[in-house]
Amino acid sequence: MGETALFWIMAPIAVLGALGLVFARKAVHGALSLALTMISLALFYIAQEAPFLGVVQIVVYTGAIMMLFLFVIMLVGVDSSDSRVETIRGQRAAATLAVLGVIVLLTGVTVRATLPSEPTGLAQATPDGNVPAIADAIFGTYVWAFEVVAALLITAAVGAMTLTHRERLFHRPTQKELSIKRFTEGPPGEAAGLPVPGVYARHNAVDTPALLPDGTPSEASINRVLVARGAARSTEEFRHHPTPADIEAGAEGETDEPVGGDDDTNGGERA
Amino acid sequence: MNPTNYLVLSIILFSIGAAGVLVRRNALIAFMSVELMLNAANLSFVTFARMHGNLDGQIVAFFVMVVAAAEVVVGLAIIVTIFRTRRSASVDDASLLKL
Amino acid sequence: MTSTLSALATAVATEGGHGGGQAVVSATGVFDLTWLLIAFPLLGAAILLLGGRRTDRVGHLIGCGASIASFVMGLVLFFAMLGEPSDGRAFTVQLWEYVNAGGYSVDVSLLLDQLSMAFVLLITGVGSLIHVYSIGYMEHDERRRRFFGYLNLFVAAMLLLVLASDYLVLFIGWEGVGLASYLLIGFWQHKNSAAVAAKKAFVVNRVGDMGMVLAMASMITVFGSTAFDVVFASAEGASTGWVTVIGLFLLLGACGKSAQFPLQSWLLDAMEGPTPVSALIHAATMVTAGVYLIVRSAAIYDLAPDARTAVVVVGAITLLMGAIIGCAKDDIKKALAGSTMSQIGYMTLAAGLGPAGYAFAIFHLLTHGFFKANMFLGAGSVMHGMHDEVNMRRYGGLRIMMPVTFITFAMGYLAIIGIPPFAGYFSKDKIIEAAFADNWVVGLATLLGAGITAFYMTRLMLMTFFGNRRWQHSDPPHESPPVMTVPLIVLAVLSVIGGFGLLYLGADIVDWLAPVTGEAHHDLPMPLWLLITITLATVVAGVAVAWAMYGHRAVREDVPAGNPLTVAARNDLYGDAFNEAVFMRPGQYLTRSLVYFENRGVDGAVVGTATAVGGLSARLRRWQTGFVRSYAATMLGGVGVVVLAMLLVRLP
Amino acid sequence: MNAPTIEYAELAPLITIFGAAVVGVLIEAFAPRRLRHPIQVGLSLVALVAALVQVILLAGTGMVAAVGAVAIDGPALFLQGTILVLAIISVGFFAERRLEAGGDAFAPSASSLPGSEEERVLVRERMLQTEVYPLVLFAVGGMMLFPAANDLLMLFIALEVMSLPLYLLCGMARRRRLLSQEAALKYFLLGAFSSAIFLFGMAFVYGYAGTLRFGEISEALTANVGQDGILLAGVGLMAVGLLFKVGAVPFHSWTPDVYQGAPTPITGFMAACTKLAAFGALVRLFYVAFGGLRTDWQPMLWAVAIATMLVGAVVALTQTDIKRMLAYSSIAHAGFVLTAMVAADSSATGAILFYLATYGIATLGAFAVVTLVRDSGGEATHLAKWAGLGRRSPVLAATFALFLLAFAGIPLTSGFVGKLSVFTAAIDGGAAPLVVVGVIASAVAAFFYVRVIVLMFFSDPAPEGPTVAVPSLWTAVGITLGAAATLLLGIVPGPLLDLAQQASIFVR
Repeated sequence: MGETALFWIMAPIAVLGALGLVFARKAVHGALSLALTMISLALFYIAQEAPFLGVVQIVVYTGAIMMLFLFVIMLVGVDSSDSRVETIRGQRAAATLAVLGVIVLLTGVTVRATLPSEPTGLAQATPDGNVPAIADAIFGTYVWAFEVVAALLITAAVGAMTLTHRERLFHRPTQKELSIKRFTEGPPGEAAGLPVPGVYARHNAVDTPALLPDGTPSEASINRVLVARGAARSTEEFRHHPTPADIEAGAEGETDEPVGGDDDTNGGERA
Repeated sequence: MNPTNYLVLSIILFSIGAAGVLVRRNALIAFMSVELMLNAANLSFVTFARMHGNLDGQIVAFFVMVVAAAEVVVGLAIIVTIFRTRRSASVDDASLLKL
Repeated sequence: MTSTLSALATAVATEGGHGGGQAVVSATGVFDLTWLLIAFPLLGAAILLLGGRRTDRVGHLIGCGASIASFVMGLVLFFAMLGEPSDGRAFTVQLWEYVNAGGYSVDVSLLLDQLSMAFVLLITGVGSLIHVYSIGYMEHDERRRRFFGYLNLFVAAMLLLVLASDYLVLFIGWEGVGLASYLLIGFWQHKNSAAVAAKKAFVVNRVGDMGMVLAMASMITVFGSTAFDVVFASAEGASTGWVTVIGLFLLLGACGKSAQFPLQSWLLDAMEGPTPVSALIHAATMVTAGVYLIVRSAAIYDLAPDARTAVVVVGAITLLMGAIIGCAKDDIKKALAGSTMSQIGYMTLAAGLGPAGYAFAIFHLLTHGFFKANMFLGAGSVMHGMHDEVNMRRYGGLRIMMPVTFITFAMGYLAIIGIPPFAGYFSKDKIIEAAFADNWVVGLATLLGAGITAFYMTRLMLMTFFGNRRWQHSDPPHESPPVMTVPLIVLAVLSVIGGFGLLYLGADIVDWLAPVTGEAHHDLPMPLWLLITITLATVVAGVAVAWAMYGHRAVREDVPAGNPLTVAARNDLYGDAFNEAVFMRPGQYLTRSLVYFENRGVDGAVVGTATAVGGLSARLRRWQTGFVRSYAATMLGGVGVVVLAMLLVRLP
Repeated sequence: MNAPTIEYAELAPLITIFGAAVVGVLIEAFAPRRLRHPIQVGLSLVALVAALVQVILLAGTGMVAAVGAVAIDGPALFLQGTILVLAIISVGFFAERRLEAGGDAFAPSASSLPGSEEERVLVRERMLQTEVYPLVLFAVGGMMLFPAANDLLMLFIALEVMSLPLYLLCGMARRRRLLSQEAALKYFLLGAFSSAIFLFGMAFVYGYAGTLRFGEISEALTANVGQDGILLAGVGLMAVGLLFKVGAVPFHSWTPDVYQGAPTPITGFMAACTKLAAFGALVRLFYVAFGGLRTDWQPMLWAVAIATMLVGAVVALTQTDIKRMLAYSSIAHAGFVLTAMVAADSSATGAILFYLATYGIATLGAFAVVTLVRDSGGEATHLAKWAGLGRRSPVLAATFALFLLAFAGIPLTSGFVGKLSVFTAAIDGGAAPLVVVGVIASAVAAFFYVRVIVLMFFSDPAPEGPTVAVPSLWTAVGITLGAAATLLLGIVPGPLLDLAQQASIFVR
C-alpha cells in the first residue's frame, strides 16, 4: 500500500523532472530537474528492495555526476539559454512522431505481456540483506566485469586529462627572477619599475601617459594592450611645446596657469 | 506492486530522454538526456530484478552507474574542448561535416 | 557431397549422357605439366611489370619468349594428345583447392581437352606472332616493356579462361582478360579518347559480368557447385526453367565479352588501343571468349532450346548490325571492328544451332582468328607507314608502296569474304549451310551478311590499296620492317590454307571436336551445290557493288554529306543516282539509325541507368545534413521500424 | 562465499593488453617527455605481439572463462587474433613521424586551442600526444573482449571500453582540428544514444529471461509464454545498438562524418577493428543467445541488410571526399556481411570471419595510403586532387587500386573470395534474393571504386595537385603487408578459409 502511494506521488514528479530537462531554456534548470528525477528514482530503488542502489544513485549520480554537469554548465556560461526556434526543418515533427511511436510500441508490448502481478521479491536471493548479496555478486560472479570496468575509469581519467589539462611545458619565471633580471639586464632607469600612468593635472586614468619629472610624457607608462587596441591617449597630446608667448609668460613669473589645470592638488599623491 | 507500472514509467522516462536528444541544441542538455535514458533503463533493471527474484538486474544497474560516470567524464571533456574552440555548446553549430 | 557428384558426373560422361561426352581422366605424364602453359606468360608478366626499368632493354624479348615458350608447350601437348585415342583426350590437372566455404568448394584445376587444345594453339600461336609484330610496332614507345607485360598478362589470363574446369576459375580468367584489355585499351592514356574508351569497355563489361555472376549463383543454388563436371552431369536432372535461366545468364555474359547485341558498343571504341592489341584481344582471342563459353556450356544449351533460340537471334542481329556498321566507317580499324562484331555474330549464331553448329562455330573462330589478326596487323602496318593515319579517305593506292602488306592483306580479304579455297570460305559456308538447315530466316540472314561483308571489305580494300593517292606527306608511305611483315606473311599463309587444312588435312576439325561438342547431321532444304552457288553469287554481287561505288570512281577525301536530291541533280549518271537512291540511301539510313541506336539506345540505357542511380545518390546524400540531431532522429525512427518489424513477424 | 575462479591462462591476452595500457598511463606520468614516444610505441607493439602469441597458443580452446562472462572459443580467438594483427599494423601507422615533419597524425596537445600561439610552439618543439597509445590499447582490449563477451553485462561493458577511447581519439587530429573535434562530439553523442538504446533492450531481454548469460537466455527462449513481446522488443533494441557500431542503415549516419573528421590512422583502425569486434559480438549474441528466435529476427535483418547495401553503394557514388567515399563503402560492406549473417547457415560464421579479416586488412591499407597523399594543408582528401596520381606515383596508385579492387570484389583479390563466401553462405541459408541485391549493389559499388582508379590513371594531374609523401618504414611496411595479404588471400585463400571454418564453432 505504501509503495503504491509512493509510486503515484513520485512517478509524476519524476516525469515532471524529465520534462523539465527537455523544456527548460536554461541548462541549469534542466540539470536541477534531472536531479529531481534521479532522486525520485532513488526512492523507487529503495522501494524495490534495492537500498544499496538507491544510496549509490543519490551519492554517485545525483551527488557526483550531476555536480560535474553543473560545473561544466558554469564553465560554459550559466546564463546562456537556448532559443526556442527550431532551425532544422521537420525536426520537431519527426522527433514527436518517433518518440510517440517508440512509447506506443514499448508500452503496448509491456502492457500486453502477462507479467506476474506481484514480483517474486528478493528475500530468498538475499538472505543476509541487500548489500552483502551485491558484494557477493560483484566480487564473485561478476568479478571480471568489475575488473574490466577499471579500464573504463582509467580511460576516462586519461581522456579528460588529455583533452582539457594544459601541461606547463616551459619554465615560467618567478617574480624574484624577474626582478633580478630587471636589475641586471634592463636600463638603470627602469630598475625601480615603470612609471605609473595618469597625468595628474587634468586626468587620472590608465589611458593617460605619465609625465616624467622633466615634463615629457612616458610611453612606457601605458599598458601595451591599450595601445594595441587604440584605447590609449596619444603621448603627443601631452607633450609640452613651449610657444614664444609661454616663454614670455614664464619669464614674468609662474602665476598664470592654464585654465582647467586647477585639480593638480587632487592628483598630487603618487602611490 | 505490479511491475508494469514501473516499466511504463521507465519507458516514458526513456522516451522523454530520447526526445531531449532530438530537440535540444545544447550539447549538455542532450547529454543529460542520454543520462536520463540510462536511468530509465536502470529502473527497468531494478524492477525486473525484483520481479524475477534475482540480483542480476541490480548488478547491471550498479555497473551502468560506473559506466555512466566514466562516460560523463569523457563526454564533458569533449564538450568542454569543443566549447573552448568554438565558444558554443550547440550541437547544431558542429555541422561542418556533412553530405 | 561434391566428390559423389563428380563421380556421378564421370559415370554419366562415360556413358555419353549428354552431347558427345567423353571420360575425363586425371592427367599423367606430359599432361601433368599443362599448368606450364599459364605459368610461362604469367612469369613473363611478373618479370616485366615488377622488374621495373631494369628490364626495359630486354623486355620485349622476355615477353616474346614467354609467349613462344607457351606455344611450344602447347604444341608438345597437342602432339601428345594426338597420340591418345580419340575419345580419351580429356585430362584434368588439379592444382589446389581455391575455396572451400561450407558446402561449396572450388578446385583450381585445369581441363585440357580437344576444345581447349584448339584455343590454346590459337591463343599462343597467334599471340606469339603478335608479340613478335609488336616489337616493331611499339619500337618507339618508351613504355614498350609495360606493353609487353600487359600482353603476357593477357595471354596468361586467356589461357586460364579456356583451361579452367570450373565456371568460377573461368570467371577469374574472364576478369583477368578484362583487366588486361582495359589496361591495353587505355594504354595511350594521354589520349583522352583512349581513357574514355577504356572506361566504356569496363562499364559495358560489368553488365556482362553480372550475367556471369548470376549464372554462377544460379548454378550454386541448383547444383551446389560450379565445376563443369558436376554442372553438366546434373543439368539433365534440373528443371528446364532453371537450365534456361542459366543459359540466358551465360548468354548475357557472352554478349558482354564478345561484343554481341545489345552490349556491342564498347568494341568500336576499344580500337583506341594500340593495333596489336586490337588484333590479339579485340579480334582474334578475347572477344571470342563468349563463343567459347557457349560451346563449353553445350550440355546446358542442349537442354534449353529457348536459350539456344535466344543465342541464334542475338547472333543474327549482331552479324547484320556489325556488317552494316562496317559499311559506314571510314576509320580502317573501326571498319574492321564492325567486321569482327559481324563475324562473331556468325559464330554465336552457329553456336546457337546446337550440336549441328558448335564445331562450325569453333572452326570459324579459328579461321577468323587467322585472317582477322592478319588484317588488323596489316592495318597496323598501313598506319605505321602512314604516320598513324586511320582515315581511309586519306589512303589510296598503297599497294605499290607497301607490297607485302598489300598481298598479305589481300589474302585475309579473300578469306573473310569467303572466296574458295581461302580459309573463310570453308568455315563460313559451313555455318550458312547449318543455318539454312535449321531455318530459312536464319539462313537468309547469314547469306545477306555474307553479301554485305563482301561489300564493305571490298570497299575497305579499294579505299586503302587502290584508286587515287589521297595522302600528302613529305615522306611517302613505306613498307614496314621484317619483324612486322614476317608475322603478316605467316598469318596470310594460315588465312589461305587454314580452312582447307583444318577441314581436310590430318584430323578433321569437326571430328576432332566431336567428343566435346557432339555432332549432328543436318539436311539441307536444297542441293548443296545450289546453296554454294547462291552464296558465291551473293558475295560476287557485294564485291561488284563496292567496285561500282569505290573502285570505279575516285574516292572523295571529304565525307559526302549532301542531300540525295542535290547529289542527283549535280550528277549526270542517273544510274548512280538510282543506285544511290535505291540501294545506298536506305542502306545509309539504316546504318545511321543503327549507329544512332547504338549510341543512344543501348548506351542510353546504360547511361540513363547510371544517371538515375546518380540522381538517387545525390538525393539520398542530402539526408546527411551534418546535424547530429537529425542523425539521432533517423536512428530513433530506425528503432521504431526495427522493433515493429520484430513484433510484426509474430503477429499473423 | 567462495572465491571465484578466474582462468588466467585463457584470459592472458586480455590481461596483457589491459596491463600494458595501465603501464602506458604510468609512463605518461613518470617517463621524461622525450622518451615517452619510443617507450610507448615499443610497449604497445610488445604487448600486442605478446597477446597475439598468446592467442595463437590458445587456438583450439573452447571454454567459458571468468565465471561465465567470457567465451574463449573459435570465433572469439579468430577475431582477437585478427584484431591484434590489425592493431599491430595500426600502431605502425600511428608511429609514423616523417609525414608531418617530426609530428604524427595527432595534435601535439589535444588540449591546446587550435590556431593558438601555444599550438604553434608545440608544433615547433615537435611535441607529441603520447597518451594516444594507452588509449589505443584500452580500445583494443575492449575490442577483444566484445566478441568474446558471453553475458549481457560483459557485452555492455566491453562496448563501452571499446568506444570511450575511440571517442577521445577521434578528436585528436593534428590538422583540421575543428572537424576532428566535431567528429568526436558527433560520435560520442550518437554513440551514447545508441548504447542507451542498447541498454534498454538489454533490460527487456533480462526482463524476459531473468538471466544475463547467453546460454541461459537461449534456454529460456521458449519458457515464458505470454511475454514474447518484451523479448522481441528487447532483441530489436539490442540489435540497434550493435548495428550502430557496425554502421548499418539506418544507424549509419555517424560513419561518414566521423571517418572524415577523425585522424586518418584512427579512421583506418576504427573502420577495420571496430567493425570486426562489433560483428563478432552481433553474431555471437544472435546465434548463441537468440538462435532460437531466428525466424523472428531474420526478416528485420533482411530489411537492414538490403537497405545497408543499397544506401552504402548508391550514396558513395556522389561522394567527393575519399575518406567519406571509403566510409560509405564500409557501410556497403557491412551490408554484405549481414547477408551471410541473416542466412544463419552453418557455414555463415566461417564466411563472416573470413570476410571481416580480409576487409579489415584492405581497409587499413587503403586509409594508410590516404595519409600519404598530401598537399600544403595536410592530407589531400578531395577526390579531384587524386586525378593523375597514377602518373606521379604509379606504385602507390597501383597499391590503392589493388585495395579498391578488393573492395569491389574483383577476382584474384581477397575481396572476391570474401564476397563469394558470404554470398554462398547466404544462398545456402536460403537468402538468394538478398544475394541478388548484393550483386547489384556490388555492381554499383564497382562504379565508384573504378571511378577512383580511372581518375588516378586516366586523368590529367591537377596543376597544383598533391605530392605523395615518402613515408618512413612504419607506414611502408604496413601498406606492403596489407597489399601482399590482399593479393595472397585472393590467390590462395584456402588456408585462411579453412581456419575461419574451423574457428566457427561457438561455445555455449
